[in-house]
Amino acid sequence: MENDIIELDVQKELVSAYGRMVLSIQISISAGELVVLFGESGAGKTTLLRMIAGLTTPDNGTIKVGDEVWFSSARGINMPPQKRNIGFVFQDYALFPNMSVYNNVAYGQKDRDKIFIDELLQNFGLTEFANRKPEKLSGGQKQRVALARALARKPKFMLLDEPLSALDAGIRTSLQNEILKAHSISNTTTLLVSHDLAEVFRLAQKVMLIQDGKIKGFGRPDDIFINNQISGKVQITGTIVKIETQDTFYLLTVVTGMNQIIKVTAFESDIAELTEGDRVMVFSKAFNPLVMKL
Amino acid sequence: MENDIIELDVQKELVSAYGRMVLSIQISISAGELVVLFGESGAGKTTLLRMIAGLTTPDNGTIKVGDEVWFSSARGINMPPQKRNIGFVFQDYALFPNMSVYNNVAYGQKDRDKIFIDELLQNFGLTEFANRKPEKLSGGQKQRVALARALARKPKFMLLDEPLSALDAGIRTSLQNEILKAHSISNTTTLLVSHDLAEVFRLAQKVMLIQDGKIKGFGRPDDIFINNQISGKVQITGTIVKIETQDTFYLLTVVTGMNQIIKVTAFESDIAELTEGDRVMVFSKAFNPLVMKL
Amino acid sequence: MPSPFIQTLILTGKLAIYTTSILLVIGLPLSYFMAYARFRFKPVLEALVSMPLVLPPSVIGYYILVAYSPNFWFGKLLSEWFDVQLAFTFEGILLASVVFSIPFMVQPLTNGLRAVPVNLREASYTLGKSKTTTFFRVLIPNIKPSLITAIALTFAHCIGEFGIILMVGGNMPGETRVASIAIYDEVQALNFDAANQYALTLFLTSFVILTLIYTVNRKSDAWKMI
Amino acid sequence: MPSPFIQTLILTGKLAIYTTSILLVIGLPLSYFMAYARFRFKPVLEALVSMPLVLPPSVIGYYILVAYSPNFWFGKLLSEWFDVQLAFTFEGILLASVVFSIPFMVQPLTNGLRAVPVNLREASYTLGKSKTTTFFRVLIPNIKPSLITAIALTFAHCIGEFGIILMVGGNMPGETRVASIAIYDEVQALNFDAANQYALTLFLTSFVILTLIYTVNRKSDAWKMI
Amino acid sequence: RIAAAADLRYAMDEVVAAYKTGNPQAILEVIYGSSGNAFTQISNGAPYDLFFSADVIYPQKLHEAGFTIHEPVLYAIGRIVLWSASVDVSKGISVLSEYPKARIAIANPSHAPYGLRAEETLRHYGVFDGVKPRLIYGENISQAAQFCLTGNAQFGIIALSLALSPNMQSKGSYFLIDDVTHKPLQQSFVILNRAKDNSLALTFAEFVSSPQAIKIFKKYGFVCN
Ligand SMILES: Nc1ncnc2c1ncn2[C@@H]1O[C@H](COP(=O)(O)OP(=O)(O)OP(=O)(O)O)[C@@H](O)[C@H]1O
Ligand SMILES: Nc1ncnc2c1ncn2[C@@H]1O[C@H](COP(=O)(O)OP(=O)(O)OP(=O)(O)O)[C@@H](O)[C@H]1O
Ligand SMILES: [Mg+2]
Ligand SMILES: [Mg+2]
Repeated sequence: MENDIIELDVQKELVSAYGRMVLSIQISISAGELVVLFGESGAGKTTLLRMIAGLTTPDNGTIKVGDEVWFSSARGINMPPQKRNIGFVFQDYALFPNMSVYNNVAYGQKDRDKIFIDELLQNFGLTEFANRKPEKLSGGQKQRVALARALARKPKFMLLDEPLSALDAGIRTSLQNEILKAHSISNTTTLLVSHDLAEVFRLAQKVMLIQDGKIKGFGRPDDIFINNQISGKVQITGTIVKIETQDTFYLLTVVTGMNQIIKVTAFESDIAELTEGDRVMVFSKAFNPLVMKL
Repeated sequence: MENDIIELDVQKELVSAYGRMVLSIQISISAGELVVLFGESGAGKTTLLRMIAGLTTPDNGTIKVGDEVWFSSARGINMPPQKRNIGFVFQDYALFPNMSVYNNVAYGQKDRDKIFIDELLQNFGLTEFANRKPEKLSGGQKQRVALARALARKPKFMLLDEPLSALDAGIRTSLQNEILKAHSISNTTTLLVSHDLAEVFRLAQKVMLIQDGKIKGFGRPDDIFINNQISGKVQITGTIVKIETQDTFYLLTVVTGMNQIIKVTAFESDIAELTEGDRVMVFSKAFNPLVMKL
Repeated sequence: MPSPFIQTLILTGKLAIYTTSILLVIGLPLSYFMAYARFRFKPVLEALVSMPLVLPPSVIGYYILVAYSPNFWFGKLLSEWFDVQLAFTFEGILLASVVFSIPFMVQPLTNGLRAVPVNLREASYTLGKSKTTTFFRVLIPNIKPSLITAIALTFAHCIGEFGIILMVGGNMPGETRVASIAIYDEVQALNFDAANQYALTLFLTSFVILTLIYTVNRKSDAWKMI
Repeated sequence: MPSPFIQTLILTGKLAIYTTSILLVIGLPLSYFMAYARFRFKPVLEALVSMPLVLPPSVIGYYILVAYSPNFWFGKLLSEWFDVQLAFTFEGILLASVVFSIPFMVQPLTNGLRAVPVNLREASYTLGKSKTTTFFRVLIPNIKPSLITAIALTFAHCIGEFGIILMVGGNMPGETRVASIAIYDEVQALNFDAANQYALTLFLTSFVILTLIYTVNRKSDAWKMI
Repeated sequence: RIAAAADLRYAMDEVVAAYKTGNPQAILEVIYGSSGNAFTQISNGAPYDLFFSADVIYPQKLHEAGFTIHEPVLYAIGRIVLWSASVDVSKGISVLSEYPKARIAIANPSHAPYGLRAEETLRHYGVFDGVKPRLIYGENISQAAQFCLTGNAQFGIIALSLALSPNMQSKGSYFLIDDVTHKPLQQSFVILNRAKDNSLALTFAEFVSSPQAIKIFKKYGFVCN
């Protein structure tokens, strides 16, 4: 439903890298929102999704979706996962080994909609593999099947645990579009785990920053990241991959982020302490770049 | 041995997204080199590593390491994986469910070296989990155990299949350092699969570009990528995440790659066809950035 | 009327097929329960299910015989309420055979179900499928080797079952005289040729059936978790 | 000298323990072979291994008896070369019991091994471990439920084994008179009290042992593939 | 339907055949087994009309428990023999001591009448304690015969009726044991309650004591009077 606000208030004790850690989350998520969970390995992201899905039982707390109570330790309610109308992409895929790719994707549908499945397979670059068993797929192909399987059901609530981590930039972008499309068409409330900041900006309406089991920030991505990290100027971190000598100056090649390569000129004095492989910040006080649509 | 050149010449038939595909690789890798395999999902990266490890048998060809023949279809030689003195990190981890984290890591060592293992666990942020069964670890923690397990054995030849894909930027950088350290200390020949271009630049001495089962490029990362993509000027692709109006102009926030945020000023005319979420290229004809070592 | 030889073989096959079918229906839910339910006395239930193996068949047969007799409440109930007497009838040996082949069906199935990775079940639940659907569409297809072992063991055991049937069935031609009893009879009569003939037929038929079953099974050999 | 009752029970326990131990040693490599080897006639081997279930124990017993006899090459060989006669000795019933309990050990183990994800083996190989090390340190610990089922079934089946031992053993007190034979004896002699006493002791002891085994097993319930 | 002791197998088949020549439409089904088994089954309601036991005790017990319509009737007396496939036994029991390692198969004396008689004979000759460790017990007399036939036991003390059966006759030699050395093997039968109104069962019971039937029993080594 459009106004099914999701209210989470859950606690669970876990062990983190620094000893015991209590995962404790209180938050409301508006219906139809796309929230990206961002946080260190072991912060509790998967556990949070599993609690929402009903696969892990919180030590105590409540989970409410609109008027429905999915979980309440006080009232002894724990709705089983199959009733929760969710889609879940597992970090380790969990494909059914006995079914072909097609049947894996079709499995969750209530009314078989062949056209939609064919379209999904097409968009996911899986058409050729429709009749294969998952065993014979590459890592990235498995991940795509897992995502397609969750989308095929058109659930009201999507829980995606690093659904794109095994994919290269090209297919990743196109699947990000699929997620956005699915989200906007049916207004599915979506929680997605990602480690990739660009992905966060590309997908998230809201970001939930999780650290050591607690929410450290919740809001629009630029509020969460930009205001913290950037103060109006361009500041780019990267690695020097090449230092070339020109007539009177040096030309540095700096690689930043995923695919970004910047050439920077530098003078003898700047270069003194730099060698290839150094991590550097590239910044500019007077910078007037232009943008061009791709 | 220092001069164990690895000579690969293998063929294997597979099914790709576009129908039948022959994975066909001819290459020599010098001893002690760190080569990153880069290519689309389904290109054949995992299969290539598996063939080198002896887990998948090529249809035909030879694999020679120095004077040793590991595989030769002509001569009927196929050395079993346990003889090949390799380390392998599986894309899906393949941790032993019956052993604690400590025992998983220690399993491969011939002579138990407790100090080294403790050090590894420490550097990998796993000390707290030493006595846990892998079942109770988060995805990223499992991946770290898998990498630590392969390193613990100090093999002569490392095969790493996306060993860092499930990790956030912070721990990722520190594990990249661990891989580099392991590589430089014992001069291990290393083949690593990665989807992350920054990682490629950070780690690779050589890049092997694989596309549809064929090598499309092999060389230093800047030769492979930079010369193709950049022509001397700064060119950064990214996504507009925010458009703010200032007095007479607009301020665009563009996110690029992993962690890079750039503010760009633009005028009414520039902005006409741009909206938030658009992919853009940021470039500058006159750009004089400065670098600062981090 | 077919020859006694054929009649005996048909009876044997009928008993084995009926027992296996009935046990499949009972065994699947029971194994599911044993594999996944968590309660304190589960080891006790598991031990109970294995009990038919521990007691010698002739002894079990004796106790069943007593239970069937009209002097015992169970037999009395049956004969008074339903006018059924189980001893020395096909239904009687079928019931005995079902009860005492339980471990052969349930043990392999339970083990198979336990070995299915938890997250396959979880994935099915998150796709909105009930436990029943998950059972038939995800679990069963993924334990095919165990299922086939269970069927093969149960079937084979029924064919070989002897002590119980001898006691409860009493060697009635066409009714309870299955091949194992017939062979025993012939051996007792020192008719070794007839015994060999039965044994050989039994051996060959079972051998062929089992080989076929295992050939089908072959495709679902070792599997990777995805 | 202990009472015949105790003596019989000790003998029964000894037979069950010896058989189980021997079968463990034989069954582990055999199951490994059956689980992973790929050859054309594997279904035939699998069917062969199940054969002892198909033939009635009394029949098998009879054929073993023939095989043990000095008129047959096997018995002749043993008696001429080693001066050993197997019929009516503990060693004789032990051998028979080992041969005909094979399916109980091998079937669960084979299934268990098949269910272990391939990449665990592969991971162990890439860590430089031999097949043997991999078997004992990776495979066996990960099929603990199957291993325990195999041991429990074999053990229980030995305790209940009757037809073969009746045929081959000749009911010698202290040598081949195990509990199942003793019970049968007492029932035949119409000593129902003594029979009940044996049956009850057997039942309770086995029940306790199996419950213990399954309690230990409990911890290694369902597991996730990592 | 007739339940009959295992040692009667050949004799009874012939008696039934003889009866059928006089009464072609009669349907008689004989089921052989150990007397003990038959007893247990009849006590628990097995659908038999007549029970031919190898002794008198089981029929007597059935009678006492009210399963029969009359007292047990003696129909034959069994004889035992020393039998061997490999050794000449014409010297009688004394050969047992010539082969000090050879095993001797008898039926289980704890419940098989033939076993008990064999034990009595051995005691009579004073060799019982000496041969006791070499005794092999068959579940019934037929199994004891199997032990000898397969050669696993060199000697056996078995029923004469079995020694005369086509399967054993040609395979070894026997020595008839004097019937004063043991108590008589009184084989009795009873008509069970179920046969009360079954004229076929009653007439067959009469036929068993007819000269024609006695002749057959005698042919198989039973003593009848
Ligand atoms: N066992 C198999 N049998 C046949 N084809 C296979 C098998 N495993 C993988 N393939 C196919 O071979 C191709 C290459 O697979 P591979 O796993 O090597 O890809 P990859 O480059 O590692 O991809 P990814 O980045 O997605 O992991 C894929 O199209 C895949 O479907
Ligand atoms: N079954 C479990 N029992 C107890 N602790 C667990 C269990 N599963 C995970 N944990 C611990 O809880 C913490 C959070 O795990 P979780 O899987 O939620 O992390 P995550 O944020 O998803 O990390 P990653 O990015 O590495 O996948 C980790 O420290 C982990 O070791
Ligand atoms: Mg996680
Ligand atoms: Mg791969």
